Amino acid sequence: MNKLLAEEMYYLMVLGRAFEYAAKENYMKGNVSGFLHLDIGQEGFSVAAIKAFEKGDIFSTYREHIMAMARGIEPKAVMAELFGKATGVSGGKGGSMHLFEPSRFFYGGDAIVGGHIPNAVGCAYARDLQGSEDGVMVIFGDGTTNGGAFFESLNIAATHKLPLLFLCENNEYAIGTNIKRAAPFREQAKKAEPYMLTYEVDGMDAEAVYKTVREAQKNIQEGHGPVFIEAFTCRYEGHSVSDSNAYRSTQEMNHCKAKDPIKRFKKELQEKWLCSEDEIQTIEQKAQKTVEEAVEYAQNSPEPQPNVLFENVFYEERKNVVS
Amino acid sequence: MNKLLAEEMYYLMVLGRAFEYAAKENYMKGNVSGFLHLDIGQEGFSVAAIKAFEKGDIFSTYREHIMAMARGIEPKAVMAELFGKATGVSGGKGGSMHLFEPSRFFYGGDAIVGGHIPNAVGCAYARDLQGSEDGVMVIFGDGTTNGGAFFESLNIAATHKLPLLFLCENNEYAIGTNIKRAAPFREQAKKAEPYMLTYEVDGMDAEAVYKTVREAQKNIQEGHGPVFIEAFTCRYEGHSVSDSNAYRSTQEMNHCKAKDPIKRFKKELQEKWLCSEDEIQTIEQKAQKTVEEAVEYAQNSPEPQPNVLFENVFYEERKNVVS
Amino acid sequence: MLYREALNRAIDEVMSVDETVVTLGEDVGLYGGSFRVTEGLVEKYGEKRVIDTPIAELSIVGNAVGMAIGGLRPIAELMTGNFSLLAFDQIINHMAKLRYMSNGKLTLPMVVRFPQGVSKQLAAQHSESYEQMLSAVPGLRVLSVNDVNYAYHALKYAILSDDPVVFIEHELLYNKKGEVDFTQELDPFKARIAKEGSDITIVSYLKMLDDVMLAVPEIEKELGCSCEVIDLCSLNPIDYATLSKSIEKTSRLVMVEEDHKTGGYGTQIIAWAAEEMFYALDAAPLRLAGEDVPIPYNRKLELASIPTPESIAQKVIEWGRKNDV
Amino acid sequence: MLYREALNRAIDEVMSVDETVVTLGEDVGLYGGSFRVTEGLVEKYGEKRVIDTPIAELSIVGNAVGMAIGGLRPIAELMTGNFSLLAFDQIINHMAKLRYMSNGKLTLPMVVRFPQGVSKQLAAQHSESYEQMLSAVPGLRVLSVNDVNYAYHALKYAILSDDPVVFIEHELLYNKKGEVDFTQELDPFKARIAKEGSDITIVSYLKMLDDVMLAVPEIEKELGCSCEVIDLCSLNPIDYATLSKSIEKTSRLVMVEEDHKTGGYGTQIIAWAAEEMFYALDAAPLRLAGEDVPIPYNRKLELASIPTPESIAQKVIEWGRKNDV
Ligand SMILES: Cc1ncc(C[n+]2csc(CCOP(=O)(O)OP(=O)(O)O)c2C)c(N)n1
Ligand SMILES: Cc1ncc(C[n+]2csc(CCOP(=O)(O)OP(=O)(O)O)c2C)c(N)n1
Ligand SMILES: [Mg+2]
Ligand SMILES: [Mg+2]
Repeated sequence: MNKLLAEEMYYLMVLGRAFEYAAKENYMKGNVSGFLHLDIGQEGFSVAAIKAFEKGDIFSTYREHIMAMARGIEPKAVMAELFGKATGVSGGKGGSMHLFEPSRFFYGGDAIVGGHIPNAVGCAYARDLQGSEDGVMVIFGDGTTNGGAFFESLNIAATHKLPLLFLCENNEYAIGTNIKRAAPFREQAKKAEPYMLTYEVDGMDAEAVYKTVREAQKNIQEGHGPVFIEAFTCRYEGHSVSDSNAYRSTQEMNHCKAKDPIKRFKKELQEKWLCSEDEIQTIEQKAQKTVEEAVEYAQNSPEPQPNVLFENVFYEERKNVVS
Repeated sequence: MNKLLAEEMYYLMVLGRAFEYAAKENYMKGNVSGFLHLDIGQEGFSVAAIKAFEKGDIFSTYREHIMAMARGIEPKAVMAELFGKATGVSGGKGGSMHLFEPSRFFYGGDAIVGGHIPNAVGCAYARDLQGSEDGVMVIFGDGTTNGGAFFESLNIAATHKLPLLFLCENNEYAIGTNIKRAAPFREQAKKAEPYMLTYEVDGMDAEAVYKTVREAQKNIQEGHGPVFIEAFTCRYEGHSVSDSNAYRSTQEMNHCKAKDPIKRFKKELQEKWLCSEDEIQTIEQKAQKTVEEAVEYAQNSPEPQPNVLFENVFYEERKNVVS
Repeated sequence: MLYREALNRAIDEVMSVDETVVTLGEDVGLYGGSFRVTEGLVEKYGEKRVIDTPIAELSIVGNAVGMAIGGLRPIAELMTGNFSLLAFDQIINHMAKLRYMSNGKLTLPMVVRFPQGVSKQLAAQHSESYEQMLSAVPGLRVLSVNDVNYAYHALKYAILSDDPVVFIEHELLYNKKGEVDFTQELDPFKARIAKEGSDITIVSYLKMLDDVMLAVPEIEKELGCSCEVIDLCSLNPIDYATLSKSIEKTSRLVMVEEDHKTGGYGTQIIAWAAEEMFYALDAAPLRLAGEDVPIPYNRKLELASIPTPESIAQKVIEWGRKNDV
Repeated sequence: MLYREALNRAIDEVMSVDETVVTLGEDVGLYGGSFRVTEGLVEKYGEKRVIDTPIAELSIVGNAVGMAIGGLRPIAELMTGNFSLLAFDQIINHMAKLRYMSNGKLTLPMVVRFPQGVSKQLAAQHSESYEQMLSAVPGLRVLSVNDVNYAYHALKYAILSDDPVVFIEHELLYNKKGEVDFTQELDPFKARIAKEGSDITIVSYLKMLDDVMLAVPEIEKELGCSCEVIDLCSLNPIDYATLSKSIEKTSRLVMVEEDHKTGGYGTQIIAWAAEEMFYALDAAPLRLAGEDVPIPYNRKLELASIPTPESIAQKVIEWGRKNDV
């Protein structure tokens, strides 16, 4: 990491948090609808992971706004998607859970828990066959490590020594169910141990996440096969905007928020990279402004045309009646 | 084990082998059809496991003729089922892969690889709730340990500390695919290690299998939760009667057959339990006769009545038109 | 009483008298259920009978099958029908077939319940309807009721029945209000005449039935006719007797559903009518259904992808005019 | 050339010219494929392009989806359609929807192929037909051909197409003999007129079409009429143009399929005809399909559970007499 990158990461974290609050606000206003999963509290993890995995393909879950932006997708295109507008990254057809940008090797947003993991395995297979070095990263939560798709993927990736980085964001909850009630232990890396190299990392420490992902990608690039990283994080909000978060006590929430990744990284910026208060404020203001512009852009963007409903069901637009 | 049991086990093994050859012969004659998976070479394993798991529920795969008989289902009812006759254990509706006898707590024959494992987990849950002690045993092959149903079950059984014995029959092949080409290692117990106590045992050694299953069941009865046993075996025939077995060399087959479980157990009978040649011959003849009678019975049994086609789709026979 | 409260009441009542009844699913316990159908049950019956499961749909149904074999009466909840696809092997190859394959030796008293359909902007992976697939499986009963009173009675029946039942709900019905008559004896396999009429038989079910009812006044006004509206309630078996009686009276048939037009559930109703009621029909039947597209996120597109009260009224009126109704 | 050889040839040809084409599935490589469709390919193209997978159907399809995203053209083989249920989430929620949800940013050039149907005494978990479910999914093309020549051309088309295709085969067709015209240009989405005729339109597909052809001589003799037999070939989209032309000529429609009567694939054909061809029909259409029971093992019961040439002839003749054909 260098100062430039550190500043960029800080920018993305602050941007991410502001973006999420803006999304929530616009959900309350009725501009955004459907399921809206906020990444507040996990910005350090999301930004660091994506920036560390510089090149290569990324498959993520539905909690992916910040990851998408860290991968270079325009905040306004993400916000417009949340607004369901034609200018959204998925043309308003996908919404919050489905942000796709193949030109940035980001295959976003799957809303089936675990469903994207076999896809990532297949993509890693393709990269391997094509002789590409960078591999594939797949991100998922602790609740995902109890489902068949995850397990099958561990086995296949290990059998074929695929260039695949499994990145588990363990925030200890799947909606309202604590991981200890859905698995026999808290640490999900244990499940991967028979198959591959595993790492555990404090997901509230962006620098640590960054380093671990870098190391893991290097391992993959050197042809040692798949790697598993588990990052312990904490989401500050409910599972989605419609979840009241009643299953976590104030005490638990306070404990969790005390580890704030943005505050922590800011301190690093100041102490390690010697950023001045001014420099930091400039970054924060820029982030704030970008979010405001994104909301404005989304607000002013047109709705999709009605005929869009029938487009892109298929690549070849073939009429039902052929002859 | 005592002499009586050893003799019974030997009887069941010899019976099993003779039964399987008779089934094959009748398949060639056209009396038996569909998929016919023979258990030849694995008789020691199948008989010992079932006899050791004295009480409790058993869920098995499609390779279950010998297990069914070891559980006390009449050989003639099994053979009649293979013949598709009304007197078959499943009334001719199930065939070789679907032998069910709830009165013996045998829920036999599932033809979906891994499909019966979640069912066994559910049954173990029921037994736990009901306060029954004996638990449940589920038997499956090495090829089954790569599928989602298996993994999900490990996790759930361990989370709830269910009284469940996972018994893996590792004959190294899933049809024509060697386990080392479908998993990163040969020993499938490794996959269970993060979740529960595991054992490995030579599946060609009936006595060892017997002891291991006994010990495992004791563990379960004491409330320590699920256990995993892996038994290394060898099937002498192709995957099913229609498989030519061309993917295994003569050398591999010879090596495999040298460990014959029946010969080995016979020696034990003689040396450890001091059975005379006469006693052994009597057993073998009885087994042979039982199989012959089973074939005759199956042959002479009636076909199911045509109306049986519509019976037992539902428990409550409710007409489609209600009013 | 709300629809979801009626369901809760049905489960609660049965659990209180029959201790073999258990319910399992993601967040059904401590969390109270995603749609609050199981609210309060874990406090009453404990974590051993109200079981929070991991996110493993194949196992949720697969475990329920095993519980039923082991002597329990499980009610498995899937968060939405969209995730039921992960459990299709257990639903179709196990839950539906084990009784038949065992020649009746096994009995599977179990319920799989889930909500489905277009709610509000949940996008393509959270908005589908799967009754056409599940109603085509021999060995399954499929109940899917619109009415609050029926919700109570049908679910209670399903739990107490010794057969496997798929009980399909709709996300937009949970807060529907209605009266429950607890003393009634109600056959959930009998279709409900939601409205009597003499000129057009309109068949529907689940949430779409409400939209049909909203469309009816305009249809009747514009066409100067009277509509009979039938709520199927049971999607398999189908109460053909009630349907044929109505069609004999009206000579005209309209089927309205939320599922896609190609291959949707209603094809069974229309195909049956074409085969069995052909000579009773005075006009080509009409089938209104969703477009053949995945459900999009944008609200306008989403609403354009399924029938609405307005589009139902418009299309039935158009059809009525063309067919001299 | 045998049907399975025609499929093998199609895959082989495309693999030889396009190195992005890979095929994966259980035992497709060293073993040569359960039904020998992939025989010889691993020797030619190596284990990296002819991939033996573990028994993990969800992953087989899910990996194929990821391969397609990554720029390959995967052909995923499932041993039978019965196991496709384990992959329904990947087929329906991913393969079919990713293009739409991404507004066309993702393209999924992939094929999922499997055999299905009643073979010989494979019992309930190995004998089902799943085209009704998969043909109802927007975003999937479903091809299912009866003819050897079509098998070659349709599979080649499917592999080269940039859209996801489900290619459904039948266990009893693999050894069917036929000529392949390699130079032909053939549109696999156009229905095939298997036999011209003027009085009854009989629609079928896959294996059942052969049974229809066996039944036709007796039907024609007994009813003194001439049958037109149409092989659908593409189950989605449906070639309605060919169907309507035929029905306009014959005024009578019979649909024959192996799937169950309730909710089977043919309901779509009959429902379409009832809606769109009602006034062209002189008689109630007839739909012959399997019984609403899981498929039993016993051979006699098994044959009684699905249409056979004899039962087809008998039922069409009966219907013809009743309806003045
Ligand atoms: C197959 C499937 N089952 C259930 C759901 C409903 N659901 C959405 S997110 C979620 C929890 C996932 O938790 P986790 O993997 O820990 O991710 P987190 O939300 O904590 O980031 C559940 C149960 C779903 N989307 N897909
Ligand atoms: C879900 C599913 N996929 C594929 C098959 C086809 N199949 C039947 S048995 C088998 C191999 C199973 O191997 P293993 O688990 O090792 O058991 P074994 O036959 O060696 O006893 C396969 C692939 C199936 N029946 N079910
Ligand atoms: Mg989580
Ligand atoms: Mg094996």
